Formats: sequence, C-alpha cells, structure tokens
Amino acid sequence: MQFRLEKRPQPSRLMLYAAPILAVILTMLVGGAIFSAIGYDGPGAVREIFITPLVTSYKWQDLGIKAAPLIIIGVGLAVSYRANVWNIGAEGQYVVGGVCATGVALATYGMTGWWILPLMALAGVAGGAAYAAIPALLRTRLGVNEILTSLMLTYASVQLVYYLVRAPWKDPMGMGFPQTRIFSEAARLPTIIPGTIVHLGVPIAILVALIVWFVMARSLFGFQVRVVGAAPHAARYGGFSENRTIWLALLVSGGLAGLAGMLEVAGPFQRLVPGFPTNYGFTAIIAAFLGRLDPLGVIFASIVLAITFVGGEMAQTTIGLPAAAAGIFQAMMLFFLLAGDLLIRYRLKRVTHQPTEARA
Amino acid sequence: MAEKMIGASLKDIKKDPNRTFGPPKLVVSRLSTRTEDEFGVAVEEVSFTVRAGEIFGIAGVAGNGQNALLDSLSGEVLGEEREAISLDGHPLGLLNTTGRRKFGLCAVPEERNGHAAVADFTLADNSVLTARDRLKMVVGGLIDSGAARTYTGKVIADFAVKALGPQSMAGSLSGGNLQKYIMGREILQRPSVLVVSQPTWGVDAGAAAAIRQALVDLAAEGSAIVIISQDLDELLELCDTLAVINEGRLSQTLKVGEASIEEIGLLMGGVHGTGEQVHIEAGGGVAVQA
Amino acid sequence: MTKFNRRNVLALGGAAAALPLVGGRALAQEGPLKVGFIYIGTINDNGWNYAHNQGRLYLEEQLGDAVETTYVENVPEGPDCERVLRELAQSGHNLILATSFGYGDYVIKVAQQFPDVKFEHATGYQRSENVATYNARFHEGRAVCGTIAGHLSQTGKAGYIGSFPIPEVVMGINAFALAARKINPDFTLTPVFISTWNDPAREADAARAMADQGIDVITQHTDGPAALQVAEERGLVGGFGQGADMSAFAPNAHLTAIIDNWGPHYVDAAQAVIDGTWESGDRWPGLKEGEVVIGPYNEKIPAEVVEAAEAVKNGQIDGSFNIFTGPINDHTGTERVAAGVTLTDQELLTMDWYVEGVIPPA
Amino acid sequence: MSAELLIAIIITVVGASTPILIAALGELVVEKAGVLNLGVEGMMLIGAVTGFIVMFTTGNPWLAVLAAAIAGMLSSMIFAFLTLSLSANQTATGLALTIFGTGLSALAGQGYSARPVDLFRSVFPAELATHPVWRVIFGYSPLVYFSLIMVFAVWWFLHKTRSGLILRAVGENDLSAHSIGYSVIGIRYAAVAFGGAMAGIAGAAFPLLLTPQWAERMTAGRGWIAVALVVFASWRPFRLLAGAYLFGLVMTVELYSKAGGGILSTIPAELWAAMPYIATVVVLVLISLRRTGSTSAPACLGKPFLATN
Repeated sequence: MQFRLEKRPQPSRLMLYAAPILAVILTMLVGGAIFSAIGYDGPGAVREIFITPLVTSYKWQDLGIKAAPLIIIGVGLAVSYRANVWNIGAEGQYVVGGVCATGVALATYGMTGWWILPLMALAGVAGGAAYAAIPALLRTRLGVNEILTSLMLTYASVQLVYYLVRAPWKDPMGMGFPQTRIFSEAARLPTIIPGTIVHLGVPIAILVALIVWFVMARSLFGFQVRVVGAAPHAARYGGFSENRTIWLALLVSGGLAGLAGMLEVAGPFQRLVPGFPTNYGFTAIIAAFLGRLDPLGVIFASIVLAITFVGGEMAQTTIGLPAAAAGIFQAMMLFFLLAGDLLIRYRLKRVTHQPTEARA
Repeated sequence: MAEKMIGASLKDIKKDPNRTFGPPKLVVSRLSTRTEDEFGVAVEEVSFTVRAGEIFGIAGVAGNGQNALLDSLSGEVLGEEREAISLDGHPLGLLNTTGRRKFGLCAVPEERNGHAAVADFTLADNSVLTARDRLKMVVGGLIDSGAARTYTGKVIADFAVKALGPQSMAGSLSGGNLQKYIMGREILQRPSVLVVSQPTWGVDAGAAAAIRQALVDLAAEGSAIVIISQDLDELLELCDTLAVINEGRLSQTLKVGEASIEEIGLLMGGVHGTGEQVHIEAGGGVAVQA
Repeated sequence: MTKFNRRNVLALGGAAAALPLVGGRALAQEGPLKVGFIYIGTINDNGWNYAHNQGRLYLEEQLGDAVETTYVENVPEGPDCERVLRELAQSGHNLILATSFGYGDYVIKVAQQFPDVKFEHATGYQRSENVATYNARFHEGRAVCGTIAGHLSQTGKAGYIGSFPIPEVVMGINAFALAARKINPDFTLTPVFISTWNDPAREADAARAMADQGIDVITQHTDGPAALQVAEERGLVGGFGQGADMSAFAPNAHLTAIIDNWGPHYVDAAQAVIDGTWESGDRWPGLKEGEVVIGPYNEKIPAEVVEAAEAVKNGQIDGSFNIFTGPINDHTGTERVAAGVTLTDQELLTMDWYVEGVIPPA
Repeated sequence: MSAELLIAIIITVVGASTPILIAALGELVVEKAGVLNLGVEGMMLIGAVTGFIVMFTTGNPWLAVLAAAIAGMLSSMIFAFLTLSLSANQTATGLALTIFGTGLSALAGQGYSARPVDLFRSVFPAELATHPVWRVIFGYSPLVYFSLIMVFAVWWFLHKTRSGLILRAVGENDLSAHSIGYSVIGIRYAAVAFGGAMAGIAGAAFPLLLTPQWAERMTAGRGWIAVALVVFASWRPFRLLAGAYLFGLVMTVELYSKAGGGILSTIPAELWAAMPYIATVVVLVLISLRRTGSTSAPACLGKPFLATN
C-alpha cells in the first residue's frame, strides 16, 4: 500500500488550521519521548514548554511582550517575501531603528510632551527604512543580491550599538558601564494594563498586523507585491514596475523592523545597551514563513514561538531542563509545522494495488 | 456566443463583405527596441498602420521577434521614440502597459501561464491584473473585488470558460480554457486597439471559431486589431491586410485578397520584398515552410 | 539540584483574575530557602559562569537541605532576564542572584515588584532596599599576576584580551600593569577588546596576534581558556586562568589562575536571609575574604618570583599593600594619583582611564 | 612589518578563512542544485561537537573529521527530507535546522567542556612544518590543504563533468531536467548531503584547528558568513576562495593592528569589527559595477520541485 502526493485543486481550508495543531501535538509526543529516553523528565518538559505558559495567566503578559516585536517584524518580512525580495537583514534594521529612536530620546532628555514618543517612532521607522534602502539601491541599480547586503549590514549595525554605548552616548552617571542614560519618563512606553508590564507595543503590534493584512488583501499595493512575487513577467504585463516593488517591499519591511526596534528600546529596555540586539530579526523570519506570509498567520506563529521561548525558560526553572533542550524542542516543532504545510497544498492519496496508468 | 463555442468551424465566420475602414487608428513608425536576453531577436525599424475596423495580421516562422514585437507594442518593453507608436494621434511610445491601456491599447502575449495570467491567482484577481483601470476596479487605492467578480463572471459566461467561478485558481484551468478566459478578459474591455499573439493556439475548434468571431465583431465596432500568428490559414481567414516578420523586420503590407500563399511563404522564408512585385519562376525550387 | 513538585502557584494563577497583580507577595515558605541564579552563558564555559556555578554547588554543599537552588543559563541582558527574574520571584525564590553587569536595570525593576524577595547583582552598582550588589576585587588577583609577569616576561610586553571595556576590566588592566612596572619600569600591557563574551576562535586569533608581535605573557577577561591554549601552543612564557583553574588546558603555560570563589559569599548571603539579618549594601570582598583565590603556582616559576607574588598577595590580604596607591601616572604621563594617596572604591568603580605603560585601545 | 610577522599573519589568516571556505563550498554546490540551506550554522555546530567528542575519545583527528562529516550529512538529511520530499519552505526549514543544531550540539557537548584536546597538526616532517619560512607552505593542518583542493575539485566537478552539468541544469531549470529524465529530487538530495558533510568538516575545524576545546555556539555566526559569501562569489568557486580569504584577512589584520599598535590601531574597535562585513559589500558592489547584468543566481534557487504538479 503506497502513498502518492496529489495536488489539491484548491488549497484546503481545513488543513490550513488542522496542520499546525497536528504539528504541535506531534512535537509534544515525539519530544517528550526523546527527552525521557535520554534521561530528562520528558512529559515534564512538554508540560512546561507548551502548556504552562498558556495556562498560567501571569505568563500571558510575557507572551505578549515577547510576541509583539516578532509580529511587527514578521509582518514586514511577509510583505517583502511575498514580493520575492529576500530581506534577511531585518535584525540590522530593527537595531538601527532602535538606535535612531534612542537618538531622539537622548536629544529630548528631560523634556516632556506627548510628541516625544511619536517622534521616536518616526525616527525608528525612518532609521529602519533607510537601512533597508541600502540593499534596495544595490539590488535595483547594480543587481546585487539583497541576501548578502542585508545580512552583512546586520553585523555592522551591532557594532554601531557597541560604539555608541561605549563612547558618544555613554551614561555619564553609569559608573563607566557601556549604556546610555535611562530615558526620561516621556520617552518610555506607558504600560497599558496596570500592574503588568504589558506596554503600548503589544496592541500596536496587533494593530500593525491588521493594517498590513488589510493592505495586502484589499489594496492595489498589496496586489502589486503579490503579483511581482508570484510572476514577475505577468507583473510587467500588468503595468507594475519590479524595481519600484523591490523598493517598496524593502522600505516597508525595514520601516516596520525599525518600528519594532523603537518599541523595544522605549518599552522593555528604556535605554540602549550592548545587549539590545536580541536576534528578533532572525526569529521573525521563521514567524513570517510559519504564518505562511499572511499577517494573521504571523500573529499566530509569533505567539507559538513566544510560548516556546517563555516555556523553555520555565522548564529550566522548574525541572532543570538545560537551555539547549528548549532549543531542540523549538526546532522540532518548526520541523513538524513546516512538514504540515504540505498537507494544505497536496493530498496523500492511497495508491490501490493495481498499477496505475503511466502518468506523464 | 456560447453555443458557437461548441459547433462552428472556421468557414462560418460572418464578416460583413463591404465593411469600410475608418481613419488610421494605430500608427507604428520605425519602432525598434533592443532585446533583453542575448539570444532574443530585437525589433528593427518596424512600421505599419491599422485603420479603425481593420484586422492586420503579422505572419512569420516562430523565433523571428514576434514576442519582442508584441512586448514593444503592449508597452512591456519601451523603445526610445515617443512618436514610434501613436493611437488616434496620441503618441504612446514611452508609456508602459497601464498607460497604453488607459488610451485603449490592450494586448495578449503568447505565453499564458506566468505572463498573460498568474497561475496562483484567482480568475477575479487576474482580471484586476489588466482590467483594473478601464473598468474602475480600483477606488482610492483599494480593489473593488465586487466589480472584479462581476466582470470575471461575465467573461466566463460569454466565453464559456469551464471554471468553478471567479474564485477558482487560474492554474486549475486547462490551457484552452485559460486562453478563452484571457481573450475574453481583453476583448470584453472593448479596447480601441487589440494586439494578440496566437489567439487560438491550443483551443478546441469550436472555441477557436468563437474567439475569431469575437475579434471580427470587435473590429466591426471600429477597433483596430493586430494578430500575430503562425497559423497562416487563420490569418488569411481573419485579416484584411498582412505583413511578414523576419528577424525582427517587417515586410511591406500586403492586401490579403491579392497576396498569394506562395508570396507570403517566400517572405516568411526570409526573401524580403524589395518594393516591386516578387515573382516566382516555375519550379523555382524555393522551399516554403508553412 | 533537586527537582521539586508542582508548587501551588498554578492554583494561585488559575484562581486569580485574568491578569493578576504582578506584585503578589512571594509565599511564606517554611521549608528550605529557595535560591535562584541566572547566568549570562552556559555553566560549562570553563570561566565566569562555571565559577558562579561552583559557588552555587558550594552553597548547596555547605547549607545542605536548608537551601534549594535553581539556575537558568544563557539569560540575555535584556527584557528576557526581567521575565526570568520575575518567574523565579513568583515561584517562591527568596534570594535571587544575577551574575552579569547587564542585569542591573531589571533587578531593580523586579525588586520593586517583589519587596520581600532579596536580590544580589554581581558587578553592578544599582542598589535598592532589597537589592545588594557584590563583586570581587579581581584587580587584587591581577596585581599578583602582574608581579609574576613583571619577573618572567623576557620582552617586557604583555597582552590583555577583554570583551567590553567595563570598569572592572579597566581596573584589572591597570592593576596588572602597575604591578608589572614595579619590577620592570618599561613593562607595557596591550589590551585588545574583541566585542564578544563567547567566541573562542576569535580569542585565539587575538592571542596569536599578540604572540606574533613580541608579547610573551597573555591574560584575558573573556570567559574561556582559548588564549591560554595559544600561549601553550606557541610555548610563550605563559598566561593566567580567569575565573577558574585552567591548568588542564595549558599545563606549562598556565602560570597561576585568579579563581573567583563565590561560594563563601553565597553562603553568607543565604545564611543572612535565613536568619533575617540580610540587608542591602555593596560587598566587595577580595583576597582577604577568600572571594578571590590565587590558584596553585606552576612549578616552573622560580622560588623568588613565587615569594614576590605571595608578598603582593599577603600584603593585600593584611591591608599593608594596595596596588592603587600613588604616585600613579596615566598613559600620557600626567600624574593622576599623588604619592601616598590611595584610590577609593568609588573612584575604582568609575575608572575609565589607563595607567602609564598601558597602550590604550582606540 | 618584518617578514617573520608577515608569515605569522598569513598563517593566522589561513586559519581564520579555512572553516568559512569549506562551509561556503558546500553551500555553493547545494545552491547550484537550486536549494537554499540556511542551516549551515547548525550543521557546523553539530560537526564541531562530533569532531571534538571523537577526537577526545579516540585521539585520531582523521576519524574526528570523518565523524564530523557524517554528522553534518545526517543533520542535512533532516533538511533534505522536509524540503525535497515534503517540499517545505527552504528558508524557514534552514533556520529551524540552525536552531536544532545549536541546541543539539549544546546538549551533546555538556560533559565535554572542561577538557582540552590536541590540534590536528601538519602531517609534513617537523623541520618543514616548523621551519621559520617554509612553514608558510607546509605548516598547516591537512584541513587547510583539503579546503584548497576542494575549491578546485568543486570547480572541476561543476564545469568539467557531466554530473556537474546535470546538477547545474537541475538548479537552473528543474522542469526541463526532469523531462529529460534526471531525478531532480535525487540529485538535490546528493547535493544537500555534500553540503552537510562540508559544513560538518568546517565545524570540526574549530576544535581541531583554531581552539582545541568545545564551547557552546563556538562557530559564532561563521555559518551565516559562509552563506553570504556564496552570494558574494556569485556562485563561482574561485571567487569564493577570494571572498573567504578577504574575510579572514580583514578579521585578522584588525587583531594584529590592535595587538601591535601602529597607526592602524587608532581606528575604533567597533569600526574594525564591522570592517569585514562592510568590505564584502563594497567589493561586491565594485564587481557588479564592472560587469553589467545581475549576479547569476541559479534560477530555481529556493523553489520546491514536485514532479506531480
């Protein structure tokens, strides 16, 4: 009895939701079994990583805080990847966005006014977009592949942070530690739920995702991005310029990554430190693909990723699971989710025993 | 139109024998564009005029620059001269496809999948691809999916496209059906100039006849039509005037009635008309590839 | 590290409102004192985190079942560490130790939410009612190593590999150079910062760059033995273990090691919390309190050099000697500390200038 | 700048460049077959820990390199099964493989941290290998010569052999290769396996060539640099050699200038650290300026292929 993959005429709605759930269940079973086999508390690990963060309500705020930047960057990357523009450097744009926002915060140090945060957001978006403009310029003018340029600029941006916090922006009262001054009150994101640490960045993330979903689904810009990504030749036939789309895709994904950088530096960090680059840019790439490059899917994928991060730490504190194990769980879940994708576009058809006619 | 899809053959095309032609609608003068990839054939110094109501055919063996010519007429590939192409006197030389569509010039490239239509998109989305301006499918930057669906429904109905409806994926249609949809999408936009490459290639006889009839009706309403095809019978049946393309250069225009098959064959074979009449000695031994 | 059963926080979480007040007071635990540790890297990096983990094991060993410890590895210095700190506080840990300078802001923030949980922040400077800071006078150990280097180095050139120029590192560089120049007045020390805590290959390349340019004694402030291994490979005069004894990695190059012995401090802190006598403040023990221990000397070091090193060590233990007593010039030669004057702790903690003999990094 | 110092710098540059070169060569072949595997960093780490463990237990460096190659290859099969048989998205699967490799190597290496191991020394006779001048040619570990030979071997395979031609065809136009009768999936499996083996060997170069110890995440991002260098070299082996050594050179000169003083040491540390990355972008731009047309990425790079569609 042999299985053959058969393309579904329409991608199946049911599998679109069943596949991820199936994947998470499979991860729990296989992961639990493997870790019990090598001497750790397998079921305990599964409980801590997947269930506890969802069940314990005071952990929801952590999920929100961890998921917010992934959502914003992931949604931006979804737009870029839809247009077949491989922006791998969202981490660099996120960092430069955070740096520009810090610049505004330090410039307005001590001042008060509602306009400071929006100005920081603007600086963040502008910084991220400008940093993404470099790969866009090189790709459209010289045909230089954006994978290389965006990735290399990421490493350069990390050094920019180290330099700024060590020399020009070092906190005079910071006992010589490499960090900027704590932002003044007006430059810090307010927490929106009293008694918790859920800052304004979380609702903004959901809002941004919804806006981008609407733009991608209903606007001409969204249509243009999808056409250029799906069939460049048809895009030219439809009157859409590929170069302009490459620029738009990179500016949008860079700008959103910059916004995430601003929200992170004004929210949880409240100052620029060497530890600011936390690889959200790379994790968001996974969130974008897990979400099937659809903004709503990215929200779901970011929450799932946040769960495994928070869960991984819980497992360390409660059952002493080594940090490395959480990484393996996360990777395993990603493998199952990616495998599950197949069931949406293709159907496993049981091949009956009599030989099927030769197919072209 | 729908029943015609099933039964009619080539000969039943009803053409008003004493139709008259209006003023020149599409004027192409010394159009030339360089080719993108190293192996392509460039378009060189192409000139022709198509009057309102006239169907102008371009015959030629494949690989002589037909696609390059179509792309330069449709606006996908832009030449240097603003005046090279003009429609009702408006110079379109430097406008892209959207610009030219606004002036009424539509085109259908030879390659369906990935060029004339996007396989992974629904038929409704594929209508937005080309008809969004002429049929007001975009309002304030937002796509009016209702307008797109109704128009697509009309195309499916009028051209008997076997599909589940406007939301079905273009990729799920058979080659012939997709071609019917694409032709319908462009023809029903009532373009004042329609440039088509291989209009009925891979389509069943009945459907081909209907497409040809639709082209003829469109011409009868005053549009100028350019058909680039390798199917000589189709061209002779449909077109009023004809020219042959060879290595990117166009021969002089011949009247369909007067030109003989042999003469066209010679031109396709690369013997360029040098202005005066070309005559063939008996048994001239020139092989004519149809 | 014992695994303990499902504590009743889950019930508390479930019963409470949708998003309960974070400031829930930690549960009164009559059982063993729960002590939580967060580490910047992994406990088997043979250096900084390894030393802290040895301290944790020493604490468990000393206080037995009076304490229960938990540790979390690879906690980044950002919002993630705030979450882990809150998780530890929420899950009933009454003493939490944060062992890297970048955790400062978050320890303060979480401490405000958990007033009756005690926090101690290593190499930090921000304190509050329930947050103390602790550090170790590594520079005392550096002074001993500097003395040895001063004697043994033939080229009179030493190298110092650091990750980030934080005050603790600057102090160490200065102490090392001052001690070495007391023996060899034109001794020079070249610091190289490689902007990463954990990239052994890059550390090794930095050590090679030094070895190839006349430096024959290499010491490092990064977290691993990579530099020492290059010293061994190249047969240099030697290098020093940082944070833990690294003689296994470089038998003949390993002159001695500055071992961070956090154990005693962790026992004192835990005991204070159990007895209720814990109070905030800055603790900066050194050789005297056994916080900094000089590892065994390599036999190849001649007796009189060992004597000189022991003299510097004991001098700092009994207080008769302090490396940071004037006259001290900075690297440009201008005098920064007058003769007989000794730098105060406060001045040390904010030290961002280099002494004479140190070739300043750009 | 004495000759002696120049030789020392060359040797360190070769050390720094070799692992990146080996990993990048593997990824180049994988991408030429039309597959984008961003899991190089993860496979290198798995290769590094396997290489270290085998070297520690057996003391035989050849066995360690072989084991690392096999380990790299096995881990690449996870990627291959998901992306080739189940046509999952290649970018996301590659990233997942990097997370998996980081976690698995950390777990496997838990007990092996506080243990040194011997270096994979040169096989040439001592007087050649440690000769003040000749060591610049004979002083290297066999892995270095392996990497240089592989540059030529990969070039020769891709451009001078039939199977190389077929592999490139699969990368440029998988449908036509399929229609001629070549098994696209089979060839891509082989390419990914080769990439995995090379990444494993590149990872093993860390404990055997650079620092004889195991540390978590000790490859520190060099897998990513290898992926980027394939793009830099526009999928051509000899340019990859230049790119890897450009990277190694700039990283090494930074450390030598900082350690040695001199005018170069006045450049701030961070600018130095960013230099290799900026250099690769600048050089790539210069190359593109001279030659019109875009760099020639394999046409089917990253697109899944399913014979049934």
